[in-house]
Amino acid sequence: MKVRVLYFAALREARGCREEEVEVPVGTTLGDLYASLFPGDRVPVAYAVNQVYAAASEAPSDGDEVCFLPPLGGG
Amino acid sequence: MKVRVLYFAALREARGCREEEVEVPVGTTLGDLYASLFPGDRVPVAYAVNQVYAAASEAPSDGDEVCFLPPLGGG
Amino acid sequence: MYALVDGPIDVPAVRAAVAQDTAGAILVFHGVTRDNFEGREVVELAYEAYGPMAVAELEAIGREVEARWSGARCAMVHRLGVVPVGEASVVIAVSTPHRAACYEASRYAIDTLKARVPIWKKEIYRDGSAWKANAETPSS
Amino acid sequence: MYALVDGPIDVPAVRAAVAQDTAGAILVFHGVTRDNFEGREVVELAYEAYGPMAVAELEAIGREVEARWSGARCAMVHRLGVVPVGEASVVIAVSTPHRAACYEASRYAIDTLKARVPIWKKEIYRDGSAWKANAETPSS
Repeated sequence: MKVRVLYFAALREARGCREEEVEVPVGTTLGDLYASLFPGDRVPVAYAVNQVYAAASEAPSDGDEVCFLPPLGGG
Repeated sequence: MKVRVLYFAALREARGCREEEVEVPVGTTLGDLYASLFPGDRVPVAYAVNQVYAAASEAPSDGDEVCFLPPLGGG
Repeated sequence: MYALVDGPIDVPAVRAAVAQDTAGAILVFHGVTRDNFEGREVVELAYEAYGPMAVAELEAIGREVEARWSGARCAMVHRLGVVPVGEASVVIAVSTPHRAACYEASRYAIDTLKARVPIWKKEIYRDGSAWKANAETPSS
Repeated sequence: MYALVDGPIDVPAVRAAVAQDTAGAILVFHGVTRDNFEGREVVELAYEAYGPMAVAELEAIGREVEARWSGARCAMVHRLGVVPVGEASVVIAVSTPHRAACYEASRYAIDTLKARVPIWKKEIYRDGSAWKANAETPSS
Protein backbone atom coordinates (compact mmCIF):
# COMPACT_ATOMS: atom_id res chain seq x y z
CA MET A 1 0.00 0.00 0.00
CA LYS A 2 1.02 3.64 -0.43
CA VAL A 3 1.02 6.61 1.93
CA ARG A 4 1.79 10.25 1.24
CA VAL A 5 4.48 11.57 3.60
CA LEU A 6 4.93 15.30 4.30
CA TYR A 7 8.13 16.90 5.59
CA PHE A 8 8.63 20.21 7.36
CA ALA A 9 11.49 22.23 8.79
CA ALA A 10 14.64 20.22 9.59
CA LEU A 11 13.11 17.00 8.22
CA ARG A 12 12.25 18.73 4.94
CA GLU A 13 15.82 19.94 4.66
CA ALA A 14 17.22 16.51 5.58
CA ARG A 15 14.97 14.71 3.11
CA GLY A 16 15.38 17.31 0.37
CA CYS A 17 11.67 17.42 -0.49
CA ARG A 18 8.31 18.59 0.87
CA GLU A 19 6.43 15.34 0.29
CA GLU A 20 6.65 11.99 -1.38
CA GLU A 21 4.65 8.80 -1.91
CA VAL A 22 6.07 5.86 -0.02
CA GLU A 23 5.28 2.17 -0.54
CA VAL A 24 4.87 0.44 2.84
CA PRO A 25 3.77 -3.06 3.96
CA VAL A 26 0.30 -3.17 5.51
CA GLY A 27 0.61 -2.90 9.31
CA THR A 28 3.77 -0.74 9.30
CA THR A 29 3.59 1.61 12.30
CA LEU A 30 4.40 5.31 12.15
CA GLY A 31 7.44 4.68 14.34
CA ASP A 32 8.73 1.98 11.99
CA LEU A 33 8.15 4.15 8.95
CA TYR A 34 10.05 7.04 10.50
CA ALA A 35 12.96 4.75 11.44
CA SER A 36 13.13 3.41 7.90
CA LEU A 37 13.11 6.87 6.31
CA PHE A 38 15.48 8.55 8.79
CA PRO A 39 17.71 5.74 10.04
CA GLY A 40 19.66 6.70 13.14
CA ASP A 41 17.81 10.01 13.55
CA ARG A 42 17.27 10.98 17.20
CA VAL A 43 14.91 13.94 16.63
CA PRO A 44 11.95 13.55 19.04
CA VAL A 45 9.22 13.69 16.40
CA ALA A 46 5.47 13.60 16.90
CA TYR A 47 3.19 11.92 14.36
CA ALA A 48 0.04 12.89 12.49
CA VAL A 49 -2.22 10.89 10.19
CA ASN A 50 -4.63 12.83 7.99
CA GLN A 51 -3.84 16.02 9.97
CA VAL A 52 -4.60 14.56 13.39
CA TYR A 53 -2.01 13.66 16.05
CA ALA A 54 -1.34 9.92 16.23
CA ALA A 55 0.76 7.59 18.39
CA ALA A 56 4.00 6.03 17.13
CA SER A 57 2.35 2.62 17.44
CA GLU A 58 -0.47 3.47 15.00
CA ALA A 59 -0.41 1.94 11.54
CA PRO A 60 -1.60 4.17 8.65
CA SER A 61 -3.93 2.88 5.95
CA ASP A 62 -3.54 2.94 2.19
CA GLY A 63 -3.76 6.50 0.86
CA ASP A 64 -3.30 8.17 4.23
CA GLU A 65 -1.43 11.46 4.63
CA VAL A 66 1.36 10.94 7.16
CA CYS A 67 3.46 13.67 8.74
CA PHE A 68 6.43 13.51 11.12
CA LEU A 69 6.48 16.66 13.26
CA PRO A 70 9.86 17.79 14.54
CA PRO A 71 9.83 19.96 17.69
CA LEU A 72 7.41 22.87 17.15
CA GLY A 73 8.40 26.55 17.05
CA GLY A 74 5.13 28.46 16.63
CA GLY A 75 4.25 31.50 18.72
CA MET B 1 -5.36 79.15 57.74
CA LYS B 2 -7.07 78.14 54.49
CA VAL B 3 -7.03 74.96 52.42
CA ARG B 4 -8.55 74.26 49.05
CA VAL B 5 -10.78 71.18 49.15
CA LEU B 6 -11.67 69.20 46.01
CA TYR B 7 -14.71 66.93 45.67
CA PHE B 8 -15.33 64.08 43.24
CA ALA B 9 -18.07 61.59 42.48
CA ALA B 10 -20.54 60.99 45.34
CA LEU B 11 -18.84 63.61 47.56
CA ARG B 12 -19.10 66.21 44.79
CA GLU B 13 -22.80 65.45 44.45
CA ALA B 14 -23.30 65.50 48.22
CA ARG B 15 -21.45 68.80 48.64
CA GLY B 16 -22.95 70.37 45.54
CA CYS B 17 -19.63 71.78 44.28
CA ARG B 18 -16.31 70.68 42.79
CA GLU B 19 -14.09 72.65 45.16
CA GLU B 20 -14.10 75.30 47.86
CA GLU B 21 -11.77 77.18 50.16
CA VAL B 22 -12.17 76.17 53.79
CA GLU B 23 -10.90 78.03 56.85
CA VAL B 24 -9.42 75.57 59.37
CA PRO B 25 -7.48 75.88 62.63
CA VAL B 26 -3.76 75.05 62.33
CA GLY B 27 -3.20 71.39 63.27
CA THR B 28 -6.57 70.14 62.02
CA THR B 29 -6.11 66.60 60.70
CA LEU B 30 -7.55 65.37 57.43
CA GLY B 31 -9.82 63.02 59.35
CA ASP B 32 -11.13 65.88 61.51
CA LEU B 33 -11.69 68.07 58.45
CA TYR B 34 -13.64 65.34 56.70
CA ALA B 35 -15.79 64.73 59.78
CA SER B 36 -16.58 68.44 60.05
CA LEU B 37 -17.54 68.76 56.36
CA PHE B 38 -19.51 65.50 56.12
CA PRO B 39 -20.86 64.91 59.63
CA GLY B 40 -22.12 61.37 60.09
CA ASP B 41 -20.85 60.21 56.69
CA ARG B 42 -19.65 56.59 56.71
CA VAL B 43 -18.03 56.53 53.26
CA PRO B 44 -14.56 54.93 53.62
CA VAL B 45 -12.60 57.80 52.06
CA ALA B 46 -8.87 58.00 51.39
CA TYR B 47 -7.02 61.33 51.63
CA ALA B 48 -4.63 63.26 49.44
CA VAL B 49 -2.69 66.47 50.08
CA ASN B 50 -1.25 68.26 47.06
CA GLN B 51 -2.07 65.21 44.88
CA VAL B 52 -0.26 62.67 47.04
CA TYR B 53 -1.94 60.07 49.26
CA ALA B 54 -1.90 61.04 52.94
CA ALA B 55 -2.96 59.45 56.23
CA ALA B 56 -6.10 60.58 58.08
CA SER B 57 -3.85 61.72 60.93
CA GLU B 58 -1.90 64.18 58.77
CA ALA B 59 -2.52 67.91 59.17
CA PRO B 60 -2.47 70.02 56.01
CA SER B 61 -0.66 73.35 55.85
CA ASP B 62 -1.95 76.75 54.80
CA GLY B 63 -2.69 76.83 51.06
CA ASP B 64 -2.60 73.05 50.59
CA GLU B 65 -4.87 71.28 48.13
CA VAL B 66 -6.85 68.64 49.99
CA CYS B 67 -8.94 65.87 48.45
CA PHE B 68 -11.18 63.22 49.98
CA LEU B 69 -11.24 60.16 47.73
CA PRO B 70 -14.37 58.03 47.87
CA PRO B 71 -13.94 54.39 46.77
CA LEU B 72 -12.26 54.32 43.36
CA GLY B 73 -13.87 53.04 40.18
CA GLY B 74 -11.18 53.33 37.49
CA GLY B 75 -10.39 50.52 35.07
CA MET C 1 2.55 57.29 27.54
CA TYR C 2 0.39 57.93 30.62
CA ALA C 3 -2.70 59.93 29.85
CA LEU C 4 -6.37 60.68 30.39
CA VAL C 5 -8.41 61.23 27.23
CA ASP C 6 -11.95 62.39 26.52
CA GLY C 7 -12.80 60.34 23.44
CA PRO C 8 -12.04 56.84 22.14
CA ILE C 9 -8.57 55.53 23.05
CA ASP C 10 -6.05 55.27 20.20
CA VAL C 11 -5.07 51.64 20.83
CA PRO C 12 -2.32 51.38 18.17
CA ALA C 13 -0.66 54.45 19.69
CA VAL C 14 -0.66 52.87 23.15
CA ARG C 15 0.85 49.68 21.76
CA ALA C 16 3.43 51.65 19.73
CA ALA C 17 4.55 53.38 22.93
CA VAL C 18 5.93 50.07 24.26
CA ALA C 19 7.69 48.94 21.05
CA GLN C 20 11.30 47.87 21.56
CA ASP C 21 13.59 45.49 19.66
CA THR C 22 14.19 43.41 22.79
CA ALA C 23 10.45 42.70 23.22
CA GLY C 24 9.33 39.13 22.57
CA ALA C 25 5.83 39.67 23.97
CA ILE C 26 3.34 42.55 24.01
CA LEU C 27 0.06 42.39 25.91
CA VAL C 28 -2.65 44.97 25.37
CA PHE C 29 -5.33 44.92 28.04
CA HIS C 30 -8.66 46.65 27.31
CA GLY C 31 -11.15 47.30 30.08
CA VAL C 32 -14.50 47.50 28.29
CA THR C 33 -17.99 48.71 29.28
CA ARG C 34 -20.19 45.65 29.76
CA ASP C 35 -23.90 45.62 29.06
CA ASN C 36 -24.84 44.48 32.57
CA PHE C 37 -23.89 44.65 36.21
CA GLU C 38 -25.31 42.02 38.54
CA GLY C 39 -28.27 41.59 36.24
CA ARG C 40 -29.06 45.29 35.70
CA GLU C 41 -28.80 46.53 32.14
CA VAL C 42 -25.98 49.06 31.77
CA VAL C 43 -26.51 51.73 29.11
CA GLU C 44 -23.20 53.50 29.55
CA LEU C 45 -20.53 54.38 32.08
CA ALA C 46 -19.27 57.84 32.95
CA TYR C 47 -15.81 58.36 34.44
CA GLU C 48 -14.36 61.35 36.23
CA ALA C 49 -10.81 61.79 37.55
CA TYR C 50 -8.75 63.88 39.88
CA GLY C 51 -6.68 64.65 36.79
CA PRO C 52 -3.19 65.68 37.89
CA MET C 53 -3.07 63.09 40.67
CA ALA C 54 -4.43 60.37 38.37
CA VAL C 55 -1.71 60.99 35.78
CA ALA C 56 0.95 61.04 38.52
CA GLU C 57 -0.30 57.69 39.83
CA LEU C 58 -0.37 56.17 36.32
CA GLU C 59 3.24 57.29 35.86
CA ALA C 60 4.22 55.87 39.25
CA ILE C 61 2.65 52.49 38.44
CA GLY C 62 4.44 52.47 35.08
CA ARG C 63 7.77 53.12 36.81
CA GLU C 64 7.04 50.28 39.23
CA VAL C 65 6.29 47.89 36.36
CA GLU C 66 9.49 48.84 34.52
CA ALA C 67 11.58 48.50 37.70
CA ARG C 68 10.08 45.19 38.78
CA TRP C 69 10.12 43.29 35.48
CA SER C 70 13.47 43.48 33.73
CA GLY C 71 13.25 45.02 30.28
CA ALA C 72 9.55 45.85 30.61
CA ARG C 73 8.01 48.92 29.02
CA CYS C 74 4.53 50.12 30.00
CA ALA C 75 1.90 52.59 28.72
CA MET C 76 -1.55 53.36 30.17
CA VAL C 77 -4.41 55.50 28.90
CA HIS C 78 -7.75 55.95 30.69
CA ARG C 79 -10.79 57.48 29.04
CA LEU C 80 -13.00 59.98 30.92
CA GLY C 81 -16.62 61.01 30.41
CA VAL C 82 -19.19 58.71 28.88
CA VAL C 83 -17.99 55.30 27.59
CA PRO C 84 -20.69 53.38 25.70
CA VAL C 85 -21.10 49.59 25.91
CA GLY C 86 -18.40 47.80 23.91
CA GLU C 87 -15.87 50.64 24.06
CA ALA C 88 -12.67 50.68 26.11
CA SER C 89 -12.40 52.77 29.28
CA VAL C 90 -8.75 51.83 29.82
CA VAL C 91 -5.99 50.40 27.64
CA ILE C 92 -2.71 49.13 29.12
CA ALA C 93 0.18 47.95 26.94
CA VAL C 94 3.19 46.11 28.34
CA SER C 95 6.16 44.70 26.44
CA THR C 96 8.80 42.36 27.88
CA PRO C 97 11.50 40.05 26.51
CA HIS C 98 9.53 36.93 27.60
CA ARG C 99 5.82 36.31 27.90
CA ALA C 100 5.55 35.03 31.48
CA ALA C 101 6.73 38.41 32.78
CA CYS C 102 4.37 40.17 30.37
CA TYR C 103 1.29 38.49 31.87
CA GLU C 104 2.45 39.24 35.42
CA ALA C 105 3.30 42.86 34.68
CA SER C 106 0.07 43.55 32.79
CA ARG C 107 -2.00 42.07 35.60
CA TYR C 108 -0.10 44.09 38.18
CA ALA C 109 -0.68 47.29 36.20
CA ILE C 110 -4.47 46.91 35.92
CA ASP C 111 -4.92 45.65 39.48
CA THR C 112 -2.85 48.52 40.87
CA LEU C 113 -4.62 51.07 38.66
CA LYS C 114 -7.94 49.98 40.10
CA ALA C 115 -6.65 50.25 43.65
CA ARG C 116 -4.74 53.52 43.45
CA VAL C 117 -5.57 55.82 40.54
CA PRO C 118 -8.16 58.45 41.54
CA ILE C 119 -10.85 57.78 38.95
CA TRP C 120 -14.55 57.26 39.64
CA LYS C 121 -17.20 55.44 37.66
CA LYS C 122 -20.92 56.07 37.48
CA GLU C 123 -22.97 53.26 36.00
CA ILE C 124 -26.01 54.48 34.14
CA TYR C 125 -28.83 51.90 33.96
CA ARG C 126 -32.11 52.07 32.13
CA ASP C 127 -33.66 52.76 35.52
CA GLY C 128 -31.16 54.86 37.45
CA SER C 129 -27.47 55.21 38.19
CA ALA C 130 -24.87 54.42 40.85
CA TRP C 131 -21.25 55.18 41.70
CA LYS C 132 -19.44 51.85 41.53
CA ALA C 133 -16.46 51.04 43.70
CA ASN C 134 -13.69 48.63 42.66
CA ALA C 135 -13.19 45.64 44.92
CA GLU C 136 -9.49 46.61 44.91
CA THR C 137 -10.10 49.99 46.58
CA PRO C 138 -8.16 50.16 49.84
CA SER C 139 -10.15 51.80 52.62
CA SER C 140 -8.18 54.08 54.89
CA MET D 1 -11.05 33.94 13.34
CA TYR D 2 -8.37 31.25 13.13
CA ALA D 3 -5.96 31.85 10.31
CA LEU D 4 -2.45 31.71 8.90
CA VAL D 5 -1.35 34.82 6.98
CA ASP D 6 1.67 35.67 4.86
CA GLY D 7 2.07 39.37 5.64
CA PRO D 8 1.65 41.62 8.69
CA ILE D 9 -1.21 40.62 11.00
CA ASP D 10 -4.26 42.91 11.02
CA VAL D 11 -4.42 43.38 14.80
CA PRO D 12 -7.64 45.46 14.92
CA ALA D 13 -9.40 42.73 12.91
CA VAL D 14 -8.29 40.05 15.39
CA ARG D 15 -9.53 42.17 18.29
CA ALA D 16 -12.81 42.94 16.50
CA ALA D 17 -13.41 39.21 16.11
CA VAL D 18 -13.85 38.84 19.89
CA ALA D 19 -16.10 41.89 20.42
CA GLN D 20 -19.25 41.16 22.42
CA ASP D 21 -21.47 43.33 24.63
CA THR D 22 -20.95 41.03 27.61
CA ALA D 23 -17.16 41.51 27.49
CA GLY D 24 -15.60 43.48 30.34
CA ALA D 25 -12.03 42.63 29.40
CA ILE D 26 -10.14 42.04 26.16
CA LEU D 27 -6.52 40.89 26.07
CA VAL D 28 -4.51 41.00 22.88
CA PHE D 29 -1.29 38.99 23.05
CA HIS D 30 1.41 39.68 20.43
CA GLY D 31 4.36 37.32 20.04
CA VAL D 32 7.07 39.49 18.53
CA THR D 33 10.44 38.78 16.89
CA ARG D 34 13.20 39.77 19.32
CA ASP D 35 16.60 41.07 18.24
CA ASN D 36 18.52 38.35 20.09
CA PHE D 37 18.45 34.75 21.23
CA GLU D 38 20.82 33.71 24.00
CA GLY D 39 23.17 36.51 23.04
CA ARG D 40 23.15 35.92 19.27
CA GLU D 41 21.84 38.75 17.14
CA VAL D 42 18.61 37.76 15.36
CA VAL D 43 18.01 39.42 11.99
CA GLU D 44 14.65 37.82 11.28
CA LEU D 45 12.57 34.71 11.83
CA ALA D 46 10.98 32.54 9.19
CA TYR D 47 7.95 30.37 9.97
CA GLU D 48 6.47 27.46 8.07
CA ALA D 49 3.34 25.47 8.89
CA TYR D 50 1.56 22.25 8.14
CA GLY D 51 -1.27 24.51 7.03
CA PRO D 52 -4.55 22.53 7.22
CA MET D 53 -3.56 20.80 10.47
CA ALA D 54 -2.32 24.10 12.00
CA VAL D 55 -5.64 25.81 11.30
CA ALA D 56 -7.54 22.81 12.70
CA GLU D 57 -5.45 22.93 15.89
CA LEU D 58 -5.98 26.70 16.25
CA GLU D 59 -9.73 26.12 15.94
CA ALA D 60 -9.60 23.29 18.48
CA ILE D 61 -7.71 25.46 21.00
CA GLY D 62 -10.23 28.27 20.47
CA ARG D 63 -13.11 25.88 21.16
CA GLU D 64 -11.35 24.71 24.33
CA VAL D 65 -10.91 28.31 25.52
CA GLU D 66 -14.56 29.13 24.87
CA ALA D 67 -15.74 25.95 26.62
CA ARG D 68 -13.47 26.31 29.64
CA TRP D 69 -13.98 30.02 30.45
CA SER D 70 -17.62 30.98 30.54
CA GLY D 71 -18.52 33.71 28.08
CA ALA D 72 -15.04 33.75 26.51
CA ARG D 73 -14.50 34.47 22.84
CA CYS D 74 -11.14 33.75 21.18
CA ALA D 75 -9.36 34.56 17.89
CA MET D 76 -5.85 33.56 16.77
CA VAL D 77 -3.79 34.49 13.72
CA HIS D 78 -0.24 33.27 13.02
CA ARG D 79 2.01 34.80 10.41
CA LEU D 80 4.14 32.62 8.12
CA GLY D 81 7.29 33.34 6.14
CA VAL D 82 9.78 35.99 7.22
CA VAL D 83 8.90 38.10 10.28
CA PRO D 84 11.37 40.96 10.87
CA VAL D 85 12.45 42.13 14.33
CA GLY D 86 9.71 44.12 16.06
CA GLU D 87 6.83 42.59 14.09
CA ALA D 88 4.26 40.12 15.41
CA SER D 89 4.42 36.45 14.45
CA VAL D 90 1.23 35.65 16.36
CA VAL D 91 -1.72 37.65 17.71
CA ILE D 92 -4.27 36.14 20.10
CA ALA D 93 -7.35 38.07 21.25
CA VAL D 94 -9.57 36.87 24.08
CA SER D 95 -12.62 38.59 25.55
CA THR D 96 -14.38 37.59 28.78
CA PRO D 97 -16.89 39.17 31.16
CA HIS D 98 -14.20 39.59 33.88
CA ARG D 99 -10.48 40.12 33.64
CA ALA D 100 -9.14 37.28 35.82
CA ALA D 101 -10.54 34.74 33.34
CA CYS D 102 -9.17 36.79 30.45
CA TYR D 103 -5.59 36.49 31.70
CA GLU D 104 -5.96 32.76 32.33
CA ALA D 105 -7.59 32.07 28.97
CA SER D 106 -5.07 34.16 27.01
CA ARG D 107 -2.17 32.41 28.71
CA TYR D 108 -3.71 29.01 28.03
CA ALA D 109 -4.18 29.88 24.35
CA ILE D 110 -0.56 30.90 23.70
CA ASP D 111 0.94 28.10 25.82
CA THR D 112 -1.19 25.51 24.06
CA LEU D 113 -0.49 26.99 20.62
CA LYS D 114 3.23 26.61 21.26
CA ALA D 115 2.80 23.00 22.36
CA ARG D 116 0.37 21.75 19.73
CA VAL D 117 0.06 23.81 16.56
CA PRO D 118 2.34 22.45 13.80
CA ILE D 119 4.39 25.53 13.00
CA TRP D 120 8.17 25.71 12.82
CA LYS D 121 10.56 28.61 13.27
CA LYS D 122 13.96 29.22 11.78
CA GLU D 123 16.04 31.90 13.45
CA ILE D 124 18.29 33.75 11.04
CA TYR D 125 21.37 35.29 12.68
CA ARG D 126 24.06 37.49 11.22
CA ASP D 127 26.22 34.37 11.23
CA GLY D 128 23.94 31.44 10.45
CA SER D 129 20.51 29.99 11.21
CA ALA D 130 18.82 27.34 13.34
CA TRP D 131 15.45 25.67 13.74
CA LYS D 132 14.25 26.63 17.22
CA ALA D 133 12.05 24.38 19.31
CA ASN D 134 9.58 25.65 21.89
CA ALA D 135 10.15 24.47 25.43
CA GLU D 136 6.43 23.52 25.41
CA THR D 137 6.83 20.94 22.63
CA PRO D 138 5.75 17.54 23.86
CA SER D 139 8.02 14.75 22.68
CA SER D 140 6.26 11.58 21.74
